[in-house]
Amino acid sequence: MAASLSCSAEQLASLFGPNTTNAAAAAEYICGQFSTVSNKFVDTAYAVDSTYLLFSAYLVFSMQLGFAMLCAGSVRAKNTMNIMLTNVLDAAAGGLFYYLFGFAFAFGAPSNGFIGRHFFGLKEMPSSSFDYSYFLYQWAFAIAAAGITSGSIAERTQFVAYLIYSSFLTGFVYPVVSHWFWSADGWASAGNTGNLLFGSGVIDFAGSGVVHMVGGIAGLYGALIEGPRIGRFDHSGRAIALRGHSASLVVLGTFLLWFGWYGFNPGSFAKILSPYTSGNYYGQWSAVGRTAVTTTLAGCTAALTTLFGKRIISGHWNVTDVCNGLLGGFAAITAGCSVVEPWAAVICGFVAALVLIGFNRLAEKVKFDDPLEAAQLHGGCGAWGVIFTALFATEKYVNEVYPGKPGRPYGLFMGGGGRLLGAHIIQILVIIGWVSATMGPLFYALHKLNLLRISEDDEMAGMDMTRHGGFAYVYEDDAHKNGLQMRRIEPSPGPNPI
Amino acid sequence: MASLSCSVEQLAPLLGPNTTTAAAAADYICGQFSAVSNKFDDAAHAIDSTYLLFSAYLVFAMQLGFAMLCAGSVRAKNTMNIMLTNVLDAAAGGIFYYLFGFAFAFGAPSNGFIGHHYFGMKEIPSPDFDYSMFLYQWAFAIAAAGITSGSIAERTKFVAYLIYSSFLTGFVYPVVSHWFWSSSGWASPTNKDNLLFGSGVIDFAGSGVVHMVGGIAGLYGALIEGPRIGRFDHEGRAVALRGHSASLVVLGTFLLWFGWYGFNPGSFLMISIPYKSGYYYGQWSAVGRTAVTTTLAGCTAALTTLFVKRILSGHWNVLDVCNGLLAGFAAITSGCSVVEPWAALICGFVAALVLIGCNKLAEKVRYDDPLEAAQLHGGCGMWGVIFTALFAREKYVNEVYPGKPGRPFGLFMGGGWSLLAAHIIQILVIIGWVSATMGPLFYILRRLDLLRISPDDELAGMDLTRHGGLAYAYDDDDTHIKGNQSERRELRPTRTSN
Amino acid sequence: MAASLSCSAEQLASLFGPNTTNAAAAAEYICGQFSTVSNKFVDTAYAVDSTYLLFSAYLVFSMQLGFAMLCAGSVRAKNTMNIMLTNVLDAAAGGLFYYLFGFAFAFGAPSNGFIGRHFFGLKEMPSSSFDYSYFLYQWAFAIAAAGITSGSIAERTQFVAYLIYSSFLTGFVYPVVSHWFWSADGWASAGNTGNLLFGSGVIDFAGSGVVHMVGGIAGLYGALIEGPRIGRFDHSGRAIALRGHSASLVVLGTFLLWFGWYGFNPGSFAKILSPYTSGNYYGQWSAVGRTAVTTTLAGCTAALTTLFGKRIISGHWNVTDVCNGLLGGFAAITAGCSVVEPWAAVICGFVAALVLIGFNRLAEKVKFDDPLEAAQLHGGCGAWGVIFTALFATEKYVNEVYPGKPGRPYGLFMGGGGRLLGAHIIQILVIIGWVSATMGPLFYALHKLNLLRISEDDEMAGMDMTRHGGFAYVYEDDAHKNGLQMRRIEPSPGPNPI
Repeated sequence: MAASLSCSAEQLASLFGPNTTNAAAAAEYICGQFSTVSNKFVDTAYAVDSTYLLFSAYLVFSMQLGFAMLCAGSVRAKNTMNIMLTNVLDAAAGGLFYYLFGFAFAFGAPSNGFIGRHFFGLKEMPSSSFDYSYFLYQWAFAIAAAGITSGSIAERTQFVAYLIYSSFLTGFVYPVVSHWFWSADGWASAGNTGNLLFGSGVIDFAGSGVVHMVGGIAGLYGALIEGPRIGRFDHSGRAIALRGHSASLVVLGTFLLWFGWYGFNPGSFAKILSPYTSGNYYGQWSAVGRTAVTTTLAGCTAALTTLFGKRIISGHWNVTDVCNGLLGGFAAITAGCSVVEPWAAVICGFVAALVLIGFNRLAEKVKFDDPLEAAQLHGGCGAWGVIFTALFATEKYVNEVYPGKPGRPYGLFMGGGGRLLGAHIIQILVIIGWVSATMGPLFYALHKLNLLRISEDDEMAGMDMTRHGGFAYVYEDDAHKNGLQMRRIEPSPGPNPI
Repeated sequence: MASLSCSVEQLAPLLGPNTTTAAAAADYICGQFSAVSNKFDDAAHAIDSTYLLFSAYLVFAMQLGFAMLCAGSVRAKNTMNIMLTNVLDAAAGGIFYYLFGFAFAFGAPSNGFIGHHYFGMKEIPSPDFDYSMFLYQWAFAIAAAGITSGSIAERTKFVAYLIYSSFLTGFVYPVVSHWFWSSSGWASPTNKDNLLFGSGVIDFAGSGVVHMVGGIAGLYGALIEGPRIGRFDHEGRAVALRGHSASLVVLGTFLLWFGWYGFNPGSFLMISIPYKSGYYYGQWSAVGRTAVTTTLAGCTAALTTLFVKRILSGHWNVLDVCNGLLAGFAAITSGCSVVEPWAALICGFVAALVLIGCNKLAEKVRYDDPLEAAQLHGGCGMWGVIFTALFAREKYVNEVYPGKPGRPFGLFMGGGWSLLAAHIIQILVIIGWVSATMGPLFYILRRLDLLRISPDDELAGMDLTRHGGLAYAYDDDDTHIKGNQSERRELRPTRTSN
Repeated sequence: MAASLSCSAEQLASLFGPNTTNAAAAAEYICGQFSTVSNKFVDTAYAVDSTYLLFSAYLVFSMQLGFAMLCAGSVRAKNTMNIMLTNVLDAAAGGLFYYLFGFAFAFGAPSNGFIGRHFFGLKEMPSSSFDYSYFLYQWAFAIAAAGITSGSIAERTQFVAYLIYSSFLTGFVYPVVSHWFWSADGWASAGNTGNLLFGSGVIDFAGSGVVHMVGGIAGLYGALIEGPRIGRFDHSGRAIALRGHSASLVVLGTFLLWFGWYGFNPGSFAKILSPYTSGNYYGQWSAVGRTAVTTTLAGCTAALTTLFGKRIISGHWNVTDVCNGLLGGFAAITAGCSVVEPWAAVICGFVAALVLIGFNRLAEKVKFDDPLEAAQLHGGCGAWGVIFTALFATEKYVNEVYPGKPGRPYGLFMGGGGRLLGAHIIQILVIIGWVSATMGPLFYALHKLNLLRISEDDEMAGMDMTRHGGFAYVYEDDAHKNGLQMRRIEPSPGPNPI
């Protein structure tokens, strides 16, 4: 920040020369003033950047509300309480675990390339590199990953299994991945000061791989090991749509996710007061705006592609499909949002919609059941986003967003060679490998211990009734009929929950 | 930034010949000051971009508000349809506004009628426009289309919807916003050479540009389609076709209120502009005042509606209060930045009465608008434009539109008739332009049989016939038993009368 | 802000000495530049702080939406319209009353320690101490207090009673309390420059006492005087849960409140650009971030505690209980959020959950019926929060957040002695006393005038039907049965409200 505003008293004193009564003192006086000014600029930058980061964190947090509503609307009414509880606990348990060790694993510098080891329980925070607001921002990211997975295994998972995998994912699996790609110490980080992978590092700006693929692949394993919901595939093996109970909640959730994505992608700059050339209109604030624009365009294109694609395939104009398509576009652009041109975002969204449709077809073929399409959407479109970035990253933007190392590789189609693509393929492979090696065994162990899937009776009756103290909705009221309301409305035979 | 201008020529002679190298010393000192000045530029860019981006996000949240408001205000059988239109407003609007909408609206330099630069965001960012400005204006554009979709809800073919929405967001609205908001617009208050009536139109955040355009477009659509089946009975009496969920209406209304804080105060675009440097009163105060006037107008309108409706209908009706609230907001939008808080009370009070009056009139002439959008946004928007011409305060007008002293201001504040004349011109040209573009469009669609759905579809509900099923599935017994969910039965068989 | 950037022309001139041609002019020239710089910093600070405060105010406003959804979901379907209307009117009527005199009573300095008496109707605003954005922020707080109370008396209160108490609470009771503890003139304010209560004043940073206890105790009196809802306790006096009609709305509301709490607690700093040592990474921005973190952790811990506590007690994993526990944690941390360590927030949340469970048990014992648990949650956990602050406030943070008076007392357990605890116990007592002395008689008078509780018939049928023009939901549609929809769905015999 203070680079250009460096007043040197010696230099100035020699310029004043011996004839000035007290040249040294005068120079020092003036330079003292400038150093005050310089400090004030530092203060201003901290205040502006913190404001920016905090409000971005709040927006990302609102995605948790979006997930809750999206999930609630996408499951059947009898499992609504269950899925909403998991979403609330994602945030709550995630908050504790990420505070205790998740953040330390992810960003605890100085450390090795594999895992961090400082800042447990926010010790030594704030430091000159990390402030509380950064923790809050990263926490909001961590709970998003767990939220993705909860969608894949909805409607048939025991609540205890949920608590276990969620803590493990937020507290260990996800932080380690984010350390690799986002911490300055990470072995594949684009900000690694020592040894860049393929001379480039991985440009996964806001986490198509780190967040979406991790969440999606974890969900894939969960859903695979549990098997499909009862009734999802009929005797002859044909897929039957088990429709969610409320499209209004789906649309509400989708829009909230869209709203929150403006914190997710543009917020990942973490700072906004960084000029590229001081005094120029073009600076990081423009890059932030561009990121918001590419995000918007990718989602919009994906939504429209899905609309027409699904219209041709199914004959309906289907709003829930459009919502999923939209989110597919967002999940894909997340990796490259800051380093591609707006027109490339249109391509990104277009392909993302096709990827999602393709994966959904495939899932039906292999009888894979994911109530939220989370594995297909976040896993599939996330992987496409990682590759897309390696193809379309612009030289200029890559150097602006990841400064200090000129001559970085950039997108293959933009003439930047294949090294970035190499790094990104490595990223996809290691994420798949790591999540398979951690979450796969975990789900399998839970399965073997009979802690994973609920009983068939519970599944038919719905978990809300059997586990969560009653249904989510009570629209009718017996009082109307009987004239007196003396019996319990609550259908559950269990003890009184209040 | 003008005042921080250190001049070497001025400073060098002051240091004089006795200083060893006076010129160099002066150069050195002034170099420092120019670095300081640049840093202030950077800070201002960062602060203003942060402000504008988060305002844009808030305005975007209004799209969610519209979706929920519309969904709650229609019958359950058309919920999927109306929500899809709202999602596509945003998505299609994003693409069209990117490709040419923004260019038509703000492509300077241009003629007074239409812009012709920045197609596909070429040459952006420029010193005049950054990406964040595009994002902000896009959020405005989709709001206009959202208004119209309410008027023609529950009976319009989806294809017609796609066509008019693209046309409105891509052409009709951008041209209007060019006239009144672009610095080259013929009626813009920032037009450098030739102000309309020496004043230009003060439509700060768009009571005319956004709300009237959306409302009048809806008026033509609804007029040409005619009322929904069952809206008026055999004897011509109005029958209320109530929306299916008041909760969604209230949710939508509050979200719109929330978003309006981006809409009105955000329209300043910049917050770090002092009116007098070093003084507590600056553009930040004007921004705060705008938020206050917006709040007070909405609050007054809500209370007025509450009591008037109580007298007229005998009920305390929350849906009416919500519409009244929005009417107050639509009205204050034009003058929010240039009136005193007490004037906002008058604005809201009259807006509520205007809405009630327009609604009575609509019933008389058998005009059916499920969301009251034409009455609310068209009628109250018009009142807002006139209100501004009556109550704009001299001091605020000159602060908000600086650089041209002696501007006309509100008639009742002693500012003469010029502003009112300009605003009446605005109302007339908006009505004329929208009539000349959207009227024929809707008429052609009707002639081509693309506008209104068949009576069978209308009775069954579009969700069932066009959108792949109803929005809600609270009970799901049959899916378990029959294993086939292609057939739909009624949602809630338990209660037949309420 | 400008304290340290004070260039003295005399000093500098004497340093340049007589040999410089025009030392005085040179010094004045340079110092003139610095004073421009200093002014620009003032401008920047106003812009940044206003941006921060305004967006925080918008977040706090979104809590009103959260309250509306939480309340709507927690009552039975037949009273949804009623409760949502009260929430809309809280905001609307609160806006008017707080504008006319509430803000004046609360912050109208200079004044006595009991009540303010300036700025009626925002006269003399903006001033150097208060800008419009501050009014907006405080208004959002005031309506939150009224929103709390409305939950306690839900489902059985006449709408007129609601209008009366809400205006009285927002316009008088709450402003007076906030004057005592938050205005610089308040007799117990920690910012009082003259005479600090116990040499300390009350550290109720964001209002566990001022907002939550006031709202909760007002609700307590209302609910006590009205008595429980019909059917809440059966013949033998056992409690029967009258479950709310939609858990989705409860979760939606809870998340929105969580989202808004990031404006409530961190936003209460009102300024973010305040360095503690200029040029250092650690400043008020860190304190703001820390406040957001403590808030998050307290809520998260409370949610998890409630989850397991309730599981043990009732055998269910209950999402609505978890939501209430979460809010209990937030209500408790609100007082001390800025002056405690993150680990203390974990303790705060843990105890808050137990307090809430305990008070709920107690309420059942004494047959106290509060549909939203508002008195227990906001009153009980709020009181715990006030005490918690007096126990765990850290010396360093207390001095940073309340600067200018070294040697302040701080938390008892942190070694700061008992004086803070003394002040906080006084706070609890006077709040209970004041609210009892104002709201108690008001509710009693309403009761005596037969204006408080609705008739038994109305209560059985639901207020929506009898008072608010019909039910909130219309999911079924006669068209399905009759093939033609010609009759009115609306159950009300009154005139058509639309």
